[in-house]
Amino acid sequence: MIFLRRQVPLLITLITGLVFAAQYYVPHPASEQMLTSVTKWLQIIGGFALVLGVSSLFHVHAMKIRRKEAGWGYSFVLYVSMLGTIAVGLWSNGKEAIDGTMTAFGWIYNFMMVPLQGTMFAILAFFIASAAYRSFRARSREAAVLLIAAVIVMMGRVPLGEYLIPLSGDLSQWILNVLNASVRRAILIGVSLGTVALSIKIIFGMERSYLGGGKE
Amino acid sequence: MPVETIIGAWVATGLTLFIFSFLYKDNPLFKLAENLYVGVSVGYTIVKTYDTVIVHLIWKPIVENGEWALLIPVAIGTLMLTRYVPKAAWLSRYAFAFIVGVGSGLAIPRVISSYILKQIEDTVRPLMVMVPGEGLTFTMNLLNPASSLNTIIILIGVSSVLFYFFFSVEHTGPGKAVARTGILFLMIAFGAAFGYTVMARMSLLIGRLTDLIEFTDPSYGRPSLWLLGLTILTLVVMGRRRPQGEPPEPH
Amino acid sequence: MKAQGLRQYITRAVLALAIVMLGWHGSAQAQTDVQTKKTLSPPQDVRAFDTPSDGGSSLTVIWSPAPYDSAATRYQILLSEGTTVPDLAAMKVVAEFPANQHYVRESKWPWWTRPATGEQHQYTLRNGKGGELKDGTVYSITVAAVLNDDRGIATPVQATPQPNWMNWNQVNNLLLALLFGGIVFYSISTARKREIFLRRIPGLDAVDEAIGRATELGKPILYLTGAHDMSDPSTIAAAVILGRVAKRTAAYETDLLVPHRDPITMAVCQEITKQAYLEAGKPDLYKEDSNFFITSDQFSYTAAVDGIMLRKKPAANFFMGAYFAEALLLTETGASTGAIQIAGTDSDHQLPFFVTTCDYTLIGEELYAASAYLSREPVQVGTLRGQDIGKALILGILGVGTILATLGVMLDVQWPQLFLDVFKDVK
Amino acid sequence: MSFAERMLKIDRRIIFLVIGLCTLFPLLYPVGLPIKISPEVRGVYDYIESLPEGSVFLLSLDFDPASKPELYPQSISLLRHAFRKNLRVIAMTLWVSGTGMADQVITQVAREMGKESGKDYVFLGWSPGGSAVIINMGQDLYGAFPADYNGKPTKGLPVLQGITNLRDVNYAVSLGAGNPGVEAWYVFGKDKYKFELGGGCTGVMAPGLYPLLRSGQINGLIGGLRGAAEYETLIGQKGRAIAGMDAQSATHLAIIVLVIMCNLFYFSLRKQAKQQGHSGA
Repeated sequence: MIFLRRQVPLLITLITGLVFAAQYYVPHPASEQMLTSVTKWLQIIGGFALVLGVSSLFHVHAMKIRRKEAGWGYSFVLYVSMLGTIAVGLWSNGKEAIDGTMTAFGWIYNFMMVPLQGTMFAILAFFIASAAYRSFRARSREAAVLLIAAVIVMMGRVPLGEYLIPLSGDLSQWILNVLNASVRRAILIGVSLGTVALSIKIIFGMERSYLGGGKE
Repeated sequence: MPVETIIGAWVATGLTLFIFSFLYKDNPLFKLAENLYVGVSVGYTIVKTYDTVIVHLIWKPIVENGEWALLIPVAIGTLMLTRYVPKAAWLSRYAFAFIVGVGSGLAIPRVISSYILKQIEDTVRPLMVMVPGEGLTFTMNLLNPASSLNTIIILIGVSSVLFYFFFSVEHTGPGKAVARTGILFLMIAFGAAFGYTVMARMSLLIGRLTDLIEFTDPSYGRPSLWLLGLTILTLVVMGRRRPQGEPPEPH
Repeated sequence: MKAQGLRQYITRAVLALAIVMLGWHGSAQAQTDVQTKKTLSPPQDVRAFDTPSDGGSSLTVIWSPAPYDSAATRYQILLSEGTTVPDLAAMKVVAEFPANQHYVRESKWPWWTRPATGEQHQYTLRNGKGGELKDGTVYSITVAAVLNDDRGIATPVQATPQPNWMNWNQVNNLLLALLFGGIVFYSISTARKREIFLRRIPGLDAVDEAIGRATELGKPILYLTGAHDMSDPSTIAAAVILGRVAKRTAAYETDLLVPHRDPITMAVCQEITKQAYLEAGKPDLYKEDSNFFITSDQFSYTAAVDGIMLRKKPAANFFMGAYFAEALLLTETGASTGAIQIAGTDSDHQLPFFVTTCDYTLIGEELYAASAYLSREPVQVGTLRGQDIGKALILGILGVGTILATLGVMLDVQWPQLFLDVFKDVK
Repeated sequence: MSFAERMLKIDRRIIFLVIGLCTLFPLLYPVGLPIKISPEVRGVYDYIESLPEGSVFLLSLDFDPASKPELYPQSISLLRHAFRKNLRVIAMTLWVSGTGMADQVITQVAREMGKESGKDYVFLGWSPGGSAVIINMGQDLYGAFPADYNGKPTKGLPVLQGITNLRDVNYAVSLGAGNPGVEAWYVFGKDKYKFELGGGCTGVMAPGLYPLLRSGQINGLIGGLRGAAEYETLIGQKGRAIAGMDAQSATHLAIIVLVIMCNLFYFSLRKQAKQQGHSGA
């Protein structure tokens, strides 16, 4: 039993990992064919993974409503809007528009989802301003450098800034293209080494947290 | 103008304003809009996944083209759902083992190629350039990212930041100076990113406000103005009723 | 199959080395006046073969440069199916280009797979463009030089396209993967045998200080583990650091609040917290509901955590793990309540906000380092050490590579390419 | 509490108000400041400009409504440009919640330019799997998308004639708001199937994509609303992005002024503290 529960998953990871790492070096059509099929499989499995996420959400809010916890009314709103969207969506065959005409599903998308999501992120505009006001203080040399770079890029990215200080456009270009790029590159290299190390450890079974907890 | 567009404009305006009311403080209008948002977006994803995965990737290929091999991923996907059956939950490990295995395998050579070799290739450049007619030159043009001066700056930046992230070496002596240079480079990059992000977030706000301005048009019945008044009124009334301004809410 | 490939590879390497030593100066041949020639001599040394290291349906032709190589002259590639060519003029023209183009040195081949020296001409025929090439079918192929009405056609040669089992161009990628894998395994095994030095992460001092202040004020501590689930290394690191924080809060008898976005992470963190309280000798103080689940949705979670910050006013907020756009909403609200804030994340797009709004930030890999430093687990410490060695290697390559590349330009020689090609991303 | 101290601890809702007004006024009363074109944006524009008629242009709209203000204007400009050059356009998305928006933008621009679905362009819709979709398309486009968004089988569509996989694409642009996005298109797409790739992204992503731009992994980058405004200028059609740039200017300036103010207050406070420290000693 332990073998089935513990060794077999590790074996599956080892084999699939090695096979798909090796696939990269094999240009033969057979290997490409294998890659195609398996990525298609991943697409399908990805659909099932969504069921996992959704059902946990379902469960949490169902509990809230059943126990009549404070704020359960909001959970009810969530439930109704979710089920309503699903019903309307299936009725519209999952299409927002058919030959250019908006369906009911498209209406929900355009007049509810788009403004809601957009506004959620737009709130950040205000927060970023107050963050800048509160924390952009030249407390140390590092903080001063950060502050100056931010101000230059802010100037250089808008027409008014370039109009007031013509140099700011080129300067921000240089900061992004040279200074910023070099740092990002170093981070990229570091992170990539980490990714490769982690992948190797996963394939050889030294890292198993993805199997969900350490205990049986 | 079609009726559904006018109703849509009212709904969109109302929801936008409800969420913006969070800037004043957390309030029931915001919570309503927020839960609506979660519900609608989850519902949307479910419909889309059903339509694409079940209908177009599973049902049609199997029934219409007889691609029975697709039952394998369906089986793997089903294994994932055994998580909900405590006794068979271990079966879901097979599915995760497969996904993680394929993902790790795919990642290794591709990451090395795109993020290590390609980045090394572009950093390693000659410090002098052969200019026809002038011979060997050290180009100083800051605006040309490929100039010799910039090549040196990039080399210093990449090396010092890489060194900063050394953990098995103490940052002392000359190492300290290098690490400090690394930090300065990091801070410049963070500053630049902050500045750029300001632009991104402001764009979102501009986008929302453009819509709100559009909806002040009489052809929609001026929903922006009416609903703005209504939202403010609601906030004031609710503020009166609960002077503490903090609605009780458990975690 | 493999042994043959290896031999081929070694032969090529030796060949390439020899060529490089000769300095590749052969191309500087004297130019004759093209206009005076009446008939063009056909291209010399035409060779055709299956394009190596590819998925098939492709042929490569190689021929020597000629005195008439200039923009005015053109080369044509001619193709026909079968081993014999009854009529040269009936062969199909599949490609045409100026005669001063398509040199081997312009192709992306690294030195170990180059089929010929740099100054030779090369052209790769592919399926789809100008005709179909079937694997396993013999083709006759030749090159013609054309100037105005003159046409010199070389004798056709035969080749068969076929798919290959190994892409030798990418062998450097494979070797690098194996080398780095070896380094990681080696350092992990070293870490199992003896202690490996890790430098102290300054952020960890800040952790203790923050908990101390919360105790003085008698306020709780808020700890977040990020947006990802337990399969993400950043979440694992966040869970390890939670263990340390929980041990301190147990010792100081401070309240701990850990709101979660993922039920599995919550279960794992409950175990970790319980263990920490046990180790601190205060198991009776442990509360099961200090770890609690809110919702997996980004903004609902954020709004709920913001609510906790505003109502319970924790004295210290910890943000460890992976974050997205919610980062700023969390830290700004936290700052408005006056809490000490400590962050640690590898989400580089959110780092600027943590750095500006938090009192201390573990930047990128510092998060992993902190967790390895605290857990002292050989696998973690060893991996960190392995990555350090990898970075040192890359630093070395950058240094040596730049010097060699500069020398190559200054002395106008090709041999530095021997080193540089190894670290090129070739396909 | 001194004035400086009070100013530093100002209610942040006042700052919110300042930002709100600075965005609103320029939108109501635009000025129209000139916009300079950066080489990154020009890279994408020039490449499309150089493509001959009938070339295959793939546009992947990898974003959701949250990034609409930045990436929607970018997609409109790119599509207008591509249609004007009579390229064959293949549009798709890797983000499920962006499907409706992507369909909307392409239908709208196609109608405006008099293009026909199936003949001049195709919208493939969304398919799950993230970067796996790219790999799949690299092998077989029809396997990854058996039908287009409207349910028509992709095999046999005139616009896709002669196209079997990503190798037949001349130019691909990913407008990405995150992952999967521009990077995934490089790693799993261009890297292997060797089409030319350009990128468009939100302002948050842009600084992180510069190393790829520098090393030529992408041949151009349209960054955020500013990038969109530059592209609108390049194709000579003013749109939402150019209209938004004035508001952008105003808010940026407001934030810079705020930052300067906060530093002035901060230093005056520090000076005070120092003086008090001296007098105390």
